[in-house]
Amino acid sequence: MTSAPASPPTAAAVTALDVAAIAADFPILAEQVNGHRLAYLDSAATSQKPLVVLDAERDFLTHANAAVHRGAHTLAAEATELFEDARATVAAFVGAQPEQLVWTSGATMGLNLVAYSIGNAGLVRPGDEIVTTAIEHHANLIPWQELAARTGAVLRHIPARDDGTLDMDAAASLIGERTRIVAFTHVSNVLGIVNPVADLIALAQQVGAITVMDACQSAPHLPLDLPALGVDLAVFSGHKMLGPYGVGGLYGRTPVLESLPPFLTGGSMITTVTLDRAEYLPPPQRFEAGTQPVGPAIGLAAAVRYLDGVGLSNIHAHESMLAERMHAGLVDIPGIRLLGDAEGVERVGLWSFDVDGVHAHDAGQYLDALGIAVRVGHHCAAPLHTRYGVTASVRASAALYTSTDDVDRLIDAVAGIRPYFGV
Amino acid sequence: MTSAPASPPTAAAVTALDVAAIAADFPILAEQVNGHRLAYLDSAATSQKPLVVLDAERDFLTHANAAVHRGAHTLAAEATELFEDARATVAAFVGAQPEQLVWTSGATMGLNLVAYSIGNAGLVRPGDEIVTTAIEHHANLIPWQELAARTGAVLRHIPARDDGTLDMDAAASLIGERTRIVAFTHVSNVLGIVNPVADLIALAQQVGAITVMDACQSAPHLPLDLPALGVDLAVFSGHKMLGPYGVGGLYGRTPVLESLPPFLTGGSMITTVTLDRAEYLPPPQRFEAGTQPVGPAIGLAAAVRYLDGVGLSNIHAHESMLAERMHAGLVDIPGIRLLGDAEGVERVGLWSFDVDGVHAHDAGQYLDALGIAVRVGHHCAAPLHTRYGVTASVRASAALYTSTDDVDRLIDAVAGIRPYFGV
Amino acid sequence: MSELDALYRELILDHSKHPQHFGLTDEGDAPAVAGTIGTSHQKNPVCGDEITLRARVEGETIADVQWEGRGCSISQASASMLADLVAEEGLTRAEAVTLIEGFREALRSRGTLELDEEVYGDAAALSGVSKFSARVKCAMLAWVALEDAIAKA
Amino acid sequence: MSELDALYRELILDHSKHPQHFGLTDEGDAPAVAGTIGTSHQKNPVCGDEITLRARVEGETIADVQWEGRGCSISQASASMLADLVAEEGLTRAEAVTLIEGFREALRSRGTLELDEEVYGDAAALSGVSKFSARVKCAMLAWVALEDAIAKA
Ligand SMILES: Cc1ncc(COP(=O)(O)O)c(C=O)c1O
Ligand SMILES: Cc1ncc(COP(=O)(O)O)c(C=O)c1O
Repeated sequence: MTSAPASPPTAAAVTALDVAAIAADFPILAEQVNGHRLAYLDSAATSQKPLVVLDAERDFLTHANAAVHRGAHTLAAEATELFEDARATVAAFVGAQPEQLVWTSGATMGLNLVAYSIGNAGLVRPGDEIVTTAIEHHANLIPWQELAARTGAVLRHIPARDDGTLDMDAAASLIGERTRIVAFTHVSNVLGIVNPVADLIALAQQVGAITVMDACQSAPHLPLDLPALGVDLAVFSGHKMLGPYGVGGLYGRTPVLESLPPFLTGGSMITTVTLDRAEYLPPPQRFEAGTQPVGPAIGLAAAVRYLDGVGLSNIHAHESMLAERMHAGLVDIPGIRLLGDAEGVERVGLWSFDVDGVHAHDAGQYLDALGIAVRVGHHCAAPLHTRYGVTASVRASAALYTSTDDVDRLIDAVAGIRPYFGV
Repeated sequence: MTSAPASPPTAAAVTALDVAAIAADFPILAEQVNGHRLAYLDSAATSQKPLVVLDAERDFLTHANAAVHRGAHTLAAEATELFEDARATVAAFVGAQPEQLVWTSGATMGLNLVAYSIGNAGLVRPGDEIVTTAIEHHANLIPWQELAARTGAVLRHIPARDDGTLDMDAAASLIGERTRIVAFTHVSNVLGIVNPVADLIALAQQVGAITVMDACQSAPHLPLDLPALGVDLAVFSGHKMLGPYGVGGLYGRTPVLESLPPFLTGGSMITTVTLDRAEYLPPPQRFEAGTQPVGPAIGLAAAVRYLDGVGLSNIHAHESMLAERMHAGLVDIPGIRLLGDAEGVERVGLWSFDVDGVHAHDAGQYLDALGIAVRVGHHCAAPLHTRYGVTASVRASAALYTSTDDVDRLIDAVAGIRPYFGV
Repeated sequence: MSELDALYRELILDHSKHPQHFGLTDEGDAPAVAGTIGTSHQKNPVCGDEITLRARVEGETIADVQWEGRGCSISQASASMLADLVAEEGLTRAEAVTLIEGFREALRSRGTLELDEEVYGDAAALSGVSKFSARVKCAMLAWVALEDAIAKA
Repeated sequence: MSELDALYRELILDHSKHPQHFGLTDEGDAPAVAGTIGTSHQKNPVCGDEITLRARVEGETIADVQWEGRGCSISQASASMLADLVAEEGLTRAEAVTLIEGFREALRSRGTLELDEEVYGDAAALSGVSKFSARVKCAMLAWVALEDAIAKA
């Protein structure tokens, strides 16, 4: 099974970003770190947040803060409207209806919600199979290991090829009659490759398996239309897409959300409660027990409005260009090995690499001394690193506010690492 | 079994609050609602937040934001220090050590974490008993109903007396050999009475049951020393104690936390991960899967510093005085019935009441027209309302920024409700 | 207090104190008179308001509406007014559906749409609710119940 | 780059490239020579650094330390320097515990405490790590392993 070669956005369809103007909306990017202007290349871990996001939350807290869905008073009604408008805005950002968007505290929470809820529903039995991939973030791996352990199901992994792409032939033979769930990431947080998710969804649909997509690393970088994609469930994290910490989204196709029982229980998700039993509201409230992250949700709505204002196609084109520039600069530096160096695939602006003879931690420290913030370690994807024969790597990741200058500084600095450590 | 009569703080030991100065730190309290200055009497639903809290979060996001525990770069190290300092601050606020404080997204999440983790540990078997009370918030009731349903355990409820106090004789006979868990609220969010939690803990300890305390409505109002109290596990919500939305705390006695398996799984809570299994870090990290609410946690630390600055004993004395003033004013208004009207008990500044012949929703609407924000409904404690023969009530709840003027306006307004509706 | 008075019109308080067509005759699902019966139970989980509404449909015409419930004056008045309206007008199913749609639209309009008294009778007095977003559910409760009941009848 | 150079002193890079006492002789828990043996495996979950350290204790004296591991230059150099120190000084258990405590304190001091070269030998060069809070764990890894190993021996 092969998918059509990915077509990177063409220059004609998009507008070049005014990165300087964008960066001005992010005060932290003007900070000096170790005597150098910060080159923040760790957006895949957490993005920086524009002032409009901070202001939206502060405005809410200083003018309209009150418990939502719970009071008749004016502030409570205002807060409820702002909160539900935020839901509609964030839902629309991924092409969905408001009632298809469940607030969570983040992607990890969203994936755990899905795994536990499917478990509580009794949809997975001994001998059933859960299929994930060999390149997942721990958040889309361990919850399935635990679900398998709780239910007696078997966990299987779609392998990755040496070039970082998923082995879709293997996927086609792994996904079969016994498969109940197929869970995969849209974009790996280590490889930066956009996976052939439509093909995975088609395979899963043939056998009636539930599809679960981790959209953490795609939501801030490419246009998403989740209903059009046909995925059953998908998660993303606010803090990785210019939004506040403490909020995330779970998208679900309506019949799938309706078929799932609650995960967390408590206030605001019930119809009737006696001392001995409770009845539950329909989605999305069924999955939203207790006080929701109202301020963060309103901040996240401001974040996706900001992203939409710049335009996701424009952002994707800009970041694809940065990915190419990074690749071109890094690939020829002696001793640098790029992970997932497949050609002709669609990518986000992210590369992880190994520096021969220098531990990732030391390499990162060297870059930090030059004001360049990267991430080092296994990036919560230990099995992927094992697959590529390393325990840790250096990762540089971009966002819409990343400039070609940031990338050029990175390339120059990486060239200095091995000489500095005398290897 | 009887507990020593609660001694309200004496005037000698405390300093009167300068409420005007405190209110000036909360910009929203200067807002006009329906042509009147806002009298915010809905703090039990969610508190307002002082500027220092908003500023702490904003400072962090504009100067030091980066992923914690995950990077070698300067910002990441700074962010990690701020985040762990916040943990130490919030832990100290309840008398605990940093490693006894687990971040959660709120109290509901904390209680679900405890219920699922105890379930995952296999500590509850068919026929075992879980004891809670008849006055719990749904967040400390439904998770136990669900745990009982998943495990075949039996859920029992300590009844409340007509005056709103717990029937401790019944508690003594309910808590027995088969009891595995005793879960109770420190202060009910409807009755405002401080429960004899030390006595409940003593009863539970006699039979070796795990104690779980809901401290949502005590943490912002009275001095807490959880280790001295001897409770095993306790939860609270940031947004109810001057802090941001999206963060809460779970306190655990060290041996209890160490005995519990993870609940949510994902990144940052593991030691070793292969495709098929994971090993987990010790507490508190074991319970903190994925990106934590870093900004909100830093905000919450600022909130508890603010509370400590005013002094919890002073706050408790102020709010006790407000509770008395409310009681004195409301008790004589014809047709007003106060819920939980026990005498001589320790209280927070909160009263719920029924207005004869006027639905709570209509009463709340009337108060709102006068700029007085109260909560109406069952306040996520439906069984408690059933117990007292009503489906909904009006609740007025105070915080450290609540003035005697706010309370007097409430009393005057309540007197006008029945006349307005012609009953 | 003009905003409040616009919400609690005299007519609304009257209906809530003297609810019309209140009480379910105990005929179950097998009507003694002609037609088919649909019953709907609706609940507002926030405040605990509840309504049980029963519609009897003869052919395409709604012959009769009865209801029982408890809750705030808005929810009770709205049910009473709706029952009156159906009794007076002898609506068809289709007319009722259109009416309910119009009512919903006006109530969600945040004060921009007024209900026509010619069409909605006493229920037109509920227009003021649309400015109080937290109360829209209260006013809608009976109308959602009717929608559901006639679909079942 | 003076801060960075203060972290990566020549001595540190030397030890990391030529680790001392590296390699575990395959004697298991039953030493061919005298004494009791304690082995500790320590791991830094963030970056995957690992160390296995084995201490042989004769009476109260630490006779021998061997280790194996992989990781960043700080963690490897620190292990090498610690093994050297133990070999040179012939420490008692109690002395080792005091030494480890002092090392921990200095490393957590955020740059306010310096390790004494007289006491810590080459390991004193690790003082600079204390300014880099994210690297303190790397430097501590071997020392925590020794603490654990002698407790077991
Ligand atoms: C007593 C009590 N317990 C638990 C909760 C739940 O807290 P949260 O909604 O912040 O999770 C609340 C507040 O709603 C409460 O008042
Ligand atoms: C691909 C991917 N999935 C899941 C997560 C988990 O997100 P969070 O930590 O916000 O829950 C991350 C980020 O850490 C990620 O990059």
